[in-house]
Amino acid sequence: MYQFLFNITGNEIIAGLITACIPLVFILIFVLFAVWFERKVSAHMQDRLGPMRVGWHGVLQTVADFVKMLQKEDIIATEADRKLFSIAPVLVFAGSFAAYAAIPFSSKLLGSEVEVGIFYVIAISSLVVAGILMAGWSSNNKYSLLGAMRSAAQIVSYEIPTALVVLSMVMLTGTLSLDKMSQMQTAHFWDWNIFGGPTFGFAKFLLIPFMFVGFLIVYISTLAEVNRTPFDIPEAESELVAGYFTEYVGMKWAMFMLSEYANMFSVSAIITILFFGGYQSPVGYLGNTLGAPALIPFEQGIWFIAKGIFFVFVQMWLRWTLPRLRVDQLMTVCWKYLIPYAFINLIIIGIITLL
Amino acid sequence: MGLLDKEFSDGNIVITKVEDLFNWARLSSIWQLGFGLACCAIEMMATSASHYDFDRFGVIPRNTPRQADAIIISGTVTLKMAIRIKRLYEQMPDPKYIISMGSCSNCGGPYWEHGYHVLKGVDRVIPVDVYVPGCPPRPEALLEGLLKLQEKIRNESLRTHSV
Amino acid sequence: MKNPEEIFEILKKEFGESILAIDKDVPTEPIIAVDPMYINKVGQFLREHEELKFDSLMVLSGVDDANGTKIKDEDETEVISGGTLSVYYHLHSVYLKHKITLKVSTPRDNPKAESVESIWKTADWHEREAYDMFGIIFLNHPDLRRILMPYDWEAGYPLRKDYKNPEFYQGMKVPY
Amino acid sequence: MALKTETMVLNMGPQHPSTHGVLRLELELEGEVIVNVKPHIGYLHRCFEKHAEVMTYPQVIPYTDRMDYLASMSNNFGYVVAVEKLLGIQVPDRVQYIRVIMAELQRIASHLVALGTNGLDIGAFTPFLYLFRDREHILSLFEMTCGARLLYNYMWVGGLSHDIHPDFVRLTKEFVNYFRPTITELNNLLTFNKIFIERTANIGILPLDTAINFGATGPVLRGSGLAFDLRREDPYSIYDRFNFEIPTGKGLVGTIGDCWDRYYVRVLEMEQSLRIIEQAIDPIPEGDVQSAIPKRVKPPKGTVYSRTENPRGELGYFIISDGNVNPFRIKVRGPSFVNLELMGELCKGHLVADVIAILGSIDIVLGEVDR
Repeated sequence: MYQFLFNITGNEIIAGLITACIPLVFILIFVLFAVWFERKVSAHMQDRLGPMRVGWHGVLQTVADFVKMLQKEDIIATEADRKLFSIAPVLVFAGSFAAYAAIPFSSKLLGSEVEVGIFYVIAISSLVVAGILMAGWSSNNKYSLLGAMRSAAQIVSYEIPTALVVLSMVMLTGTLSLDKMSQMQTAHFWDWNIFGGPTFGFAKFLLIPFMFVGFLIVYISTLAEVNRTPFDIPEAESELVAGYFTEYVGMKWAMFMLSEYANMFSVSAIITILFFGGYQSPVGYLGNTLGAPALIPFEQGIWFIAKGIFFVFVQMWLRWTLPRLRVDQLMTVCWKYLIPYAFINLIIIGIITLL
Repeated sequence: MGLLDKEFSDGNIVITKVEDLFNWARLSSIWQLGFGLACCAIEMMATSASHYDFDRFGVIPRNTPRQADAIIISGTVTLKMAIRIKRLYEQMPDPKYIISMGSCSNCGGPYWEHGYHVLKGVDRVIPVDVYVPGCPPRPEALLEGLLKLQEKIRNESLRTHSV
Repeated sequence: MKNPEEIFEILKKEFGESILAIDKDVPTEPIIAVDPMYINKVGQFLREHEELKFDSLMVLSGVDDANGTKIKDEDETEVISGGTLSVYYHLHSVYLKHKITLKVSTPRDNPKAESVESIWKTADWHEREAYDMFGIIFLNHPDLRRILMPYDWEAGYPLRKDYKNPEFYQGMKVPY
Repeated sequence: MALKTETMVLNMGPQHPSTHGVLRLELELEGEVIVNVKPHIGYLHRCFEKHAEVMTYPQVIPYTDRMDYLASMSNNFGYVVAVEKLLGIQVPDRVQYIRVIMAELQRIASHLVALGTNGLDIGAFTPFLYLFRDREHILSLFEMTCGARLLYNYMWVGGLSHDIHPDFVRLTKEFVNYFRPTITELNNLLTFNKIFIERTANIGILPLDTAINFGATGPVLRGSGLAFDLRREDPYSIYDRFNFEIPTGKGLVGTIGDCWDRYYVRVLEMEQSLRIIEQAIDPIPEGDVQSAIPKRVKPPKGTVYSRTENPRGELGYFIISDGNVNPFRIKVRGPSFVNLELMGELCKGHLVADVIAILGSIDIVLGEVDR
């Protein structure tokens, strides 16, 4: 996309700006949809209706929330560390927004064809930890300090199983770039990595169980990275009131919510690329059958967003059924179970790819 | 709202449009501070449960006073608690509203005569927008109180704060 | 399983004069009156004795007997002086399934009684509540301070019969 | 030279999402581990005992409703049994049967809220709403008989305020058949949920002798293994005519007397209450419910201490009457007031998250703690 715009405008800054705006617009629209979607999903799961009065079935609910938050008075506590207090939400949002640079929405619409795509995404998404620590420390409130400590420990320790599973996938596919990874899993669902990858052969059937184990490990650890139940300890309402954003008001708090939902989608996007064939459609393209290849990038985009939203829905589904883990149980799950399994999985996949 | 106070010559089309939008946004997403005092809190929980569902009106409980727009004072306000409620009220960001639920917080309720430790009505400590009578008020009464509050917000104007 | 008379005999034999009397004529439960300074020894004995084994204190309630003389002080409110404040102990044995009620009367001007907190842990808050509501001081209680009323409430002890409401408390009008 | 560390005092203040109302817990923390818990109560002290001294006997009944506002029927029941013992009057059988049915329905409704908020504190939001949906059925039953959803003033001294609705019996039977499968649904969703067990097993273990020494009663005591239930120990009204078991903590998941046991005892108690209702509902004898209500309640001079089984434990009324129309002194032994003293004992050495789980398993109602 950047190259395409660069040829038109001839000026890198404008091209860069436009390509950066596309994911930003997508995130804003997605967050407006996702907040409403979560309230409706949780409502219908709990035998009630959810927002109904604000638009047709409460569709404008998040717009109303957003405009109301614009009008809120911006309170910064007197003893709070003023500068850090305002930088923290920006840093947290920057961390999760930057990850969208390398996510390929379709073969044409792609931030920047970065060779080291997956490596970049994992590195940049740990920027969020710095923002959270800043928020916790600067709001000068015991609850947010406790919340920030916990979430920093949680995100840092759950990066390791994610990295290990990503390593095993990179070993299998041989490339770091997300775009190539998606292309390799051609347009039929049995070629996806979850079913053992594109090359037909004995190794493909051997791989299937370990692919499922890898998928489960990476799904659990990305759940923890995004602070969703059963790992949402940093903002555990019942204990720490509201975790690290206890002191935040109006738009600053909206930035935290924006980055949480943006993170949710970017994490689901990574999982679809790694295991479920990125923007490839499971049943072949309408564009090919109708003989209009120009249609394919849009179809790919639609498939990609559909898969992403499905995984976001599963995250919401988990949130409203499972209780919450305690901090030390969360650490034992990561260090005693996820990381050893991820290592074993890595070794076995390595051996199989050598066959 | 200094910008909007300047009188446009041709008058109010611009202001009423923006006013309606702001009021509509404020009234359709009132976030209540999730805390209850006494028996009315159980009825408030029943109202936000599945049978009467507060969420239909966009009301979700928020735990910190910073992110709440309205407090529903549900239950008896004692002198020891009144100091805390005053501090909670002050911690909330500005466009904030108070629903006093139940006759205990309206005027002391059944404890008005001999309750040496009961504050006779929460409006002695914080300004109340809507009073919901009843002991405890039925969930429908609380919903009607919320609709009254929404009506009140709908008629607020940006130029002069109507309280 | 022992009825109150037998328990009274055992206590009389054990403690002699510090067990004052038992009155059975008043309906529904006989009450044994005990000297306020010996209540913790009596309690310890009741708990350790293998035939009695009163291991759980059901309730400890302070009562203002209001049997003093009523005198009108300057702004025509009546104040009771003299008379007694008493504390009732309802004991119960979980294993032997029998109950007993003890009563301790302390003078109204300086009401003092021994604390039984070391014997039954549940007495801790009950005694603090009796102190908060009546002003009965329990000797060597771990931290005897107000429990229900605000800690800085100086307008006396609310449940006494001659209690008067203060006008203001921290800027809030108390009476209606 | 050891690193000098000092404990951090964290205030779980009167406004906290999971302190079941207005309770302030002062936690002394060493990092995340708790050194000491000091509960501060009194934020809902509504001077019940002062009102009891100036009101007449029947006028006190609405105030007993508002003490434990989750189990108002049981509060009325306790007070009314005490006054009837003082007066020495005999109540017709129909009134006894209706009182037992109402008390057991109230026990189920109160346990539903207790289990729901216990799950809510540990993060499971949906079971809380399912239990509240079932509770609405019971509230509509109460509303049909005495017009109120939460605070009923239904049981008078010597009788009842209203007779039951003609199709009350049919609807109660329907409720019993509807409710039994939902208990198994609750068990699948929350009770045997791995994370819930992880969060509540072996947490806040209450040994039996400390429980007795602290005077704990009800599901808290039974969770520690002692089958002590006043409906069986010291039977009042007609509870001796029904057969039902007393569920106790058996340590299925962790050790005996931990949070999970107290939770599971409440689930089993709901089933026992259903059994009692079924036995009591069929032969409700005919008769007028207001025949034994005295014109003026003037008990003789004397004292009475009567205790009944409230969903939270032993609710005791100590009434001293000096012969005239209003009581001389009423002291209420609230089960939550006594059970709350265990907090300091149970929370030592646990984490902050466990304090919430333990508080949820003790199940306190602040109206009864502060009276």
